[in-house]
Amino acid sequence: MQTEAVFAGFGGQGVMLAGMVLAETGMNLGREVVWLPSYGPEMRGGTANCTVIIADEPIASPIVLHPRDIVAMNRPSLEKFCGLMRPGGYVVVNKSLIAVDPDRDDVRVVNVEANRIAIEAGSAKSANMVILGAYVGATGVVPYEALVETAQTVLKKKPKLIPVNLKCLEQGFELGKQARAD
Amino acid sequence: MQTEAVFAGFGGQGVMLAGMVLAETGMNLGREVVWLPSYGPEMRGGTANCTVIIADEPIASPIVLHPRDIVAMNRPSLEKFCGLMRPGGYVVVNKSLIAVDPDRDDVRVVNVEANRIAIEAGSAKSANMVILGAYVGATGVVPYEALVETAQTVLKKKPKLIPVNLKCLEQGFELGKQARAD
Amino acid sequence: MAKVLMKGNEAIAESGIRAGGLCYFCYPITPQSEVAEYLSRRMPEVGGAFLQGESEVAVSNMLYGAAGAGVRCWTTSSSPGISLMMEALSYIAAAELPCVIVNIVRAGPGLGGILPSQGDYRQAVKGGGHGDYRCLVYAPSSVQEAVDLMPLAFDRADRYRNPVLIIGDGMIGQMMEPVEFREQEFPSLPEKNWATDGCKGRKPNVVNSLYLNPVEEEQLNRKLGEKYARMERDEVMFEEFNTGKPYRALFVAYGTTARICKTAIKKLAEEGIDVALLRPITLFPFPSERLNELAEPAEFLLSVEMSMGQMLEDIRLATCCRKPVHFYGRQGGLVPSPEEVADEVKRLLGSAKGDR
Amino acid sequence: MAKVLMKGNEAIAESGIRAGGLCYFCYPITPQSEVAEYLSRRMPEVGGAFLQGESEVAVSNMLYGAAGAGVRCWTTSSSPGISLMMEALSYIAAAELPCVIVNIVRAGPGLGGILPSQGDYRQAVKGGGHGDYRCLVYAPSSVQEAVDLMPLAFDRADRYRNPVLIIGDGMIGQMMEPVEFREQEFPSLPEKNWATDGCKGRKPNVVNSLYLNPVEEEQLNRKLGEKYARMERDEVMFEEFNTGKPYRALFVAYGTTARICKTAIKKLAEEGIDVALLRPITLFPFPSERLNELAEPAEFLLSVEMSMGQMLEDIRLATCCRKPVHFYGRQGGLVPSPEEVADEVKRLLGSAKGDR
Amino acid sequence: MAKKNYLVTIDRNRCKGCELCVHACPKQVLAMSKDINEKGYFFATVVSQPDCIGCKFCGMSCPDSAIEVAALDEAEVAGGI
Amino acid sequence: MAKKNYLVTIDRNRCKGCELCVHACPKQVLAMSKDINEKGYFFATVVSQPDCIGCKFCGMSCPDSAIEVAALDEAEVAGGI
Amino acid sequence: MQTIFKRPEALAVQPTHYCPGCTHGIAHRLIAEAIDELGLRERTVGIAPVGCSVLAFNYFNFDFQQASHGRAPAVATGIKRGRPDLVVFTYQGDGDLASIGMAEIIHAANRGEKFTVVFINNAIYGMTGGQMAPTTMPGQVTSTSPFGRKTDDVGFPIRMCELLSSLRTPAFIERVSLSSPKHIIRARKAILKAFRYQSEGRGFSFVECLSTCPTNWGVTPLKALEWLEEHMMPYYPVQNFKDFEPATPEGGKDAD
Amino acid sequence: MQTIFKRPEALAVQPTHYCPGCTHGIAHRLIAEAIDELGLRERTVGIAPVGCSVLAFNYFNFDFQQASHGRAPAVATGIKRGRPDLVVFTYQGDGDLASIGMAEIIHAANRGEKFTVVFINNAIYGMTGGQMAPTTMPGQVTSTSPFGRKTDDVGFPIRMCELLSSLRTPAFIERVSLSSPKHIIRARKAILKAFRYQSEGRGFSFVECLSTCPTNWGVTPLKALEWLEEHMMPYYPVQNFKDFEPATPEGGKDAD
Ligand SMILES: Cc1ncc(C[n+]2csc(CCOP(=O)(O)OP(=O)(O)O)c2C)c(N)n1
Ligand SMILES: Cc1ncc(C[n+]2csc(CCOP(=O)(O)OP(=O)(O)O)c2C)c(N)n1
Ligand code: SF4
Ligand code: SF4
Ligand code: SF4
Ligand code: SF4
Ligand code: SF4
Ligand code: SF4
Ligand SMILES: [Mg+2]
Ligand SMILES: [Mg+2]
Repeated sequence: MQTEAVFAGFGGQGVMLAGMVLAETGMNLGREVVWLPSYGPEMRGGTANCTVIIADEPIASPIVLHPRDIVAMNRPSLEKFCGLMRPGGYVVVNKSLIAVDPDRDDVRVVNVEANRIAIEAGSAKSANMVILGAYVGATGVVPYEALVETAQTVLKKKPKLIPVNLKCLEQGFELGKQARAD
Repeated sequence: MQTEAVFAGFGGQGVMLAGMVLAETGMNLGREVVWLPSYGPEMRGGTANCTVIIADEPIASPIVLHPRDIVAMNRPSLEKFCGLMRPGGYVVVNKSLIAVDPDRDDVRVVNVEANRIAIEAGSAKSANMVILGAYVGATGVVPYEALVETAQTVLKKKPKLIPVNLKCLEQGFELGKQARAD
Repeated sequence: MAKVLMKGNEAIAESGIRAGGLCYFCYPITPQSEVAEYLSRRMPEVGGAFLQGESEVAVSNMLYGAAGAGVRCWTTSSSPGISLMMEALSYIAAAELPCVIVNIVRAGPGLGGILPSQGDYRQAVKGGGHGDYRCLVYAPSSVQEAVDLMPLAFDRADRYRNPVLIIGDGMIGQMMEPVEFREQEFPSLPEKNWATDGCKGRKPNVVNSLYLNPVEEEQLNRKLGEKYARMERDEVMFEEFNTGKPYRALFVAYGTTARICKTAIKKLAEEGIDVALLRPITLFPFPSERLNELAEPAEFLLSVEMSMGQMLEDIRLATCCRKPVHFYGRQGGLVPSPEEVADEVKRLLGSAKGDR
Repeated sequence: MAKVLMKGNEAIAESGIRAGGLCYFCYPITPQSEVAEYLSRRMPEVGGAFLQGESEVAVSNMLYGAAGAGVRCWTTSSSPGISLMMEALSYIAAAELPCVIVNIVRAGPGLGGILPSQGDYRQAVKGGGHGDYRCLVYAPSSVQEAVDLMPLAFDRADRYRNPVLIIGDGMIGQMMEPVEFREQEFPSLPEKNWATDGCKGRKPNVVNSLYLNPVEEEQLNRKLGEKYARMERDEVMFEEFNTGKPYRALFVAYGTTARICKTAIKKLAEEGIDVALLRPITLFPFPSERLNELAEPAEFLLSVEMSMGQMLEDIRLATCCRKPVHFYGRQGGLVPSPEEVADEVKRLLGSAKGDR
Repeated sequence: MAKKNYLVTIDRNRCKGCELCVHACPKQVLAMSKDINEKGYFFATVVSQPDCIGCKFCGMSCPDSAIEVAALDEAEVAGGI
Repeated sequence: MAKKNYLVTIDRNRCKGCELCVHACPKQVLAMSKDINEKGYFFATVVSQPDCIGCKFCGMSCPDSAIEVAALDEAEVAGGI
Repeated sequence: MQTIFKRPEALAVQPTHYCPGCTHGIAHRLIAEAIDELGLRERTVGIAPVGCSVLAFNYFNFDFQQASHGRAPAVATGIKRGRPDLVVFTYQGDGDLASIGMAEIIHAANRGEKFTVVFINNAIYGMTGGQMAPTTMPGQVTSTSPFGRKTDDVGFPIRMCELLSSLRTPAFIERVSLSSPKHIIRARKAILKAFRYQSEGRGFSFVECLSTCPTNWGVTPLKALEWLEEHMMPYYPVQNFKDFEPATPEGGKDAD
Repeated sequence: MQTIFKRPEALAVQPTHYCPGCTHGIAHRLIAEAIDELGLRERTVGIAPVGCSVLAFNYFNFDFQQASHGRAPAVATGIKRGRPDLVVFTYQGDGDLASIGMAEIIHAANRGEKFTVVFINNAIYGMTGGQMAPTTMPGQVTSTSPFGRKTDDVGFPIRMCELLSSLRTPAFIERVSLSSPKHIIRARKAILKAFRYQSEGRGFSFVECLSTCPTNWGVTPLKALEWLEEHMMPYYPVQNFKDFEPATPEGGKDAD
């Protein structure tokens, strides 16, 4: 099985890191993973995105034209990628910044007010963890415990930030799980 | 018909110019000509030489491994080229500087004391004209008059030098003609 | 050792260090600057030398100097930067100096763009500098393979006393994959008794490519020619995919595009169309012999490239034009998708004859 | 006009001026410095621009600037100097700027020697800079032909908006032959309405090779590809020698070596052995089609080169390996003699089969 | 001479919110808005137009040429434009 | 102190006849010969050895390291070497 | 109503891609103002470098060429030698001009090529993500000097004005700062003068603009200006280094 | 008998290919003497340039590399960074160092690379047959300045010592002349000092030797020395430009 997720947002929203934590979790679980950033002119100031592939077999092409899932942190990202995803995939929408809804009815939508939740949790910068949690909650692509473990390792050097980030992750995860159950 | 002559000597002896005058004479006569200098490391300080080809048909290869004729202004040149020439060709030897004789008996030798004649004519630097004259006298590859005409054009910018150079050319020519008759 | 998730550029950097490449010169250029950035932090830790030079021209000549002094040295750059190294590369090859040059290729020609490309194939393989010389050229198609090829590249550079190129595309440099730094064993190398590292106890050594005597220069050319022939005999590397059972078409692709072809092969297999892949790992020497064998059962060959078809000539030469050789490529930083590639195969299978 | 006896380099210089190449940049290097020396005297007379730049890197970028401003400009250099122009050449091709670059090739690789060579074939023909680009490449085999090709080169450069290379060897540069400066007529050229020469009365023009948008960059690559295909269709030039009657072998040789082959052909004819010659005048585009036809009656082909056989691949590609293609070459500044070449033909005729 | 009046206009969609103009103004005429513009930046706005002395420092400092400064005629000022 | 004596030796076949040593010598110890050496150059020779003051200027000026200068012991001078 | 300050005509309407607060935009405007003021727009050719200003051709309203990294002075030389009637300037960053392009700038300056150089010194490679430049300050942390520039390893920052003004040929060399309106006014004058000299055929003119790179310095635009004034200006004094003097007659005595 | 002057050990027996009276040979000897005197022969690597001294590797008795045109400082940098224990010097002509190699020499100097440069300024391209160099004197006729160097076309000669000493990092910069025994003695001292500084790890050291090219100047060796003294020395003053001073502490205030 292979899942592909595009994490997309504004530069500075931490989508690259969110994708990296997911990829690393997959790797720690012994699965095949690729994390591929979009790099290029849009780096400066514009949008940023990365693709994370998690699979059971060696991953052939790192390029995915039609990813299964989308995690959109802002509106341009949703608009750019939503049309590309495969039917039946998950689209996680940061409702704090995206007023509109995805214009597709063949995908599963997970709405999360990532920024609000992060601010409430005490770290405006951790919206990326909220949405990552939500993505994992909804898709179950990796077990929650593994995700937490990776996040802890990644944040090892900034131990003060661990609690709030884990809190964000958890709240997101719960919302995601709920959405899945819906 | 095609004749090839290598003019060889010490840098500064004027062998390149002698070859050029011959080539230009050929050209003025409407014949096909190539003048090919040896260039390379030996330029600085060592020997200098050029090959002049005069032919009735377009000249294919400008490279002649075994030239018909040799004009040697100094001993190293004689030694370097004499062995390469074709049987039956002419070797013109500057006796002023070359004490030895060519070590071949299948070629026609023309001995000229080019330096002595030039000095006596009043221009130590014109030994190259003496030997050029001798070569043309011996081989008849171009008519004498044509040679004189070219020499005059070449020296146009230094009119004072014309008489002495023509004198050298003539004396060489006479010696060459004699040698041929011999 | 456990796997770590690493960006291609950083993995290359780390692998270079572990392979003993403790002397690194660079000039920043996207999409490979992370190699330099990583090494600027890491080299001091391992007691190696890191220097950002004033230009790629200078960097390539620093390689010449360090390599000539017997030091394992390397650089990384990208297309325009590599073009600036062409004079020095010719010198390095002529003076028979070992070094490793990684080119994380970007879209060209000219300033072009910074997205992935394979547009430097001809420059790398046919020779971009003047004179008769060759580089051994490796083309990894994953971060792990890039990591694995670094020690091999250093070994072969030393063994042949020749520059070795590693050609990745922007993707290889930028993507993260799990990697393992495996110890590799190599037969012991001859001593660098030609290096200019002080003439104590021996006659002076000279590192040089000037031969004013044409006979000596011809000898050098022939000696180099023999070396390249030896590489062609001994150094060919490739991967085959899906060649175990009958196939109708054969992909030829290297680096990232080979991975795309693999996905296309899986997709096609689902539709009952069997296609195989030959992936050259060495671009020079090119796996001509094996390609010629593998071409046999195929109706046609399809070269998939991120260039205008620079590998086509080598494929045609390898197969003596016995089979149609087709081309599918994207340029300018666009990467062919597995879907596009699969569709092209279907189109070709549907159509009559392709180019000769 | 009457013929004058001129050294190749000086004849090229004069012809360049007469072709309207009134803007010349250079950096001295043997064996072509006479071009610069001649032009340093001559340019002021004709009101043209002569500038000795600080390096070949600078010179090639001066060409970019002047060409971009719509000025007919050119340079001459030799192998190592040409290698230093590779980045700019790629830029010039990418920005579609017309200019002429003469390479009087010397022995390489590295510093090599200053004697004649054909060792830069691959660099010129396959592309020495990064990215997908091509130069139109002419290879004169006499001083007269060099003179005649200069106006053509300038015309084609302008017509295609592409750099044009002229590849001579040290011999072409150094030897004197009678030359005539013939007026050549060309169809009128399109206006250079793209040049950056002041935006009076129009929108600003931009000379550029940067395309951050990969779709645009791909378009550029394809547009260039079409241009090169057009060159391949329309610009092929070659000479045939002795192809009128049956022949047993076919020489393929360009520049000086082609002349040597002609003499060898005459020698062989005297011995009753008929051999023909195809002399490519354009190296890119290569006269593949005609070569393929001419190969038909021959038992084998013999490529004669002053390199390690850099043209062989193009010959094999042209003939689809249907005939054995042999190689005879000298390197390092040594020039094959007609005798050697003739002997090689006899040896090959005597022997059984050659390389495939 | 009567005190002159000036009109400072900021093209909010050119503005990238760098605050350099705000800092450059000797009279605190400008301030950053709480809104964001098309590009997502908090843009600079004019908060006390009458204090403006027409020194043009704001315009000179703006890297994005988002600012225009005009001198108003007496009449215009009177007219309350 | 007694006047010291010096021996200047010129390797005639290394000499390229540039005359720099002749010019450099403050004591006119050296001069160009009328003969030519192996390479065809008129070479420098010592013409008035006793005048030599051992200043080494000749050696320093020689681009071809063709010159050696030695200081003679009293005894050697006496011995007439 | 009379507009007393607005976007100059020679500057394109097109918004730039520069980061917020990047002083590249200020330098652009000053150049455009100079060109407007001297009426040169229709015969000017700008040369964009490789660096953040690589797209400068989009931001001006006249002809442009985009040069390879560091070679803008050679490109400008090519244009001027071929078309002396055109007004040409290069616009170059410190990586471009002071690192890879060192030979080209020195030789163009020394030949007295009759074009203008606007040199944007922001002590870093902006475009490629903040690597060390030859102009990076001692101790300054960049992505390739993670422990701060060590002068005993890579030397002191290069001062291009000082270097170039040790040459005899250049006509005009001045360093200015873009850090405050006061300095911008001086910068404006220097750039205007440089272009005026060129249009009068007076030879090589060079203006170095001390600039910021908030993004890669990792500070806000305002803090960047402060850092420039505090750290760069003491080392890179803002002053005129050379102003036009008639060349001494051919082979004449040396004025220096 | 005691030899008081002879060919130094570090100089090979092999006669050179230089033209009669060419001062390249003098410079060679001075280097060899310095290396002998400091006992460095067995850990020295010389870098030969492209120029008349391209074959320098034949004339010394220690390891050598032959560098591409102008890049000797980069080659030397490569060696020194890889093998700081070696003693390295470049030997470069004026075309090599001051024209094509300008970027490399400036950057090596500015980084304070710990090697020595011996710069042979003969105001011309010797090897290639007498073309103009950046150091060619105003009015001087060469094969590419047939009407004499015109300063309004190609500027004034570049003075490398002045240029390099405008940089802060270099440790030692001196110009000497090879035109007479008096000057040769000074030259000898400067070269010795340069190597000594290197062997003490003191950073970049540079000695410019005013030299002749009788062949391409078209005069006798003696006349060439006169021309050097008369025409070159007034423009290229023979003096020390920089001598070692301890670098100021990291990030510290500027000593200049
Ligand atoms: C030959 C070559 N080498 C390297 C690069 C990569 N590169 C692009 S911009 C740049 C540096 C730009 O820095 P600077 O000139 O200071 O300009 P800034 O971005 O700071 O304005 C480099 C190294 C390139 N494009 N070409
Ligand atoms: C890249 C390159 N360009 C040009 C040349 C040709 N070239 C050889 S030597 C030389 C100039 C040498 O002059 P200089 O450095 O002054 O040394 P000199 O011969 O005067 O001692 C040149 C241009 C070359 N070999 N390589
Ligand atoms: S013109 Fe001067 S006073 Fe008015 S807003 Fe601008 S900076 Fe402030
Ligand atoms: S200076 Fe310009 S871009 Fe910056 S805040 Fe003010 S108006 Fe906006
Ligand atoms: S040592 Fe002095 S005095 Fe003696 S020969 Fe030499 S230069 Fe003359
Ligand atoms: S200086 Fe040397 S080479 Fe010159 S003449 Fe004297 S001994 Fe001979
Ligand atoms: S990276 Fe730096 S120099 Fe480039 S636009 Fe941004 S702030 Fe300006
Ligand atoms: S050409 Fe000039 S520099 Fe070269 S060896 Fe001869 S005199 Fe010396
Ligand atoms: Mg910068
Ligand atoms: Mg010189």
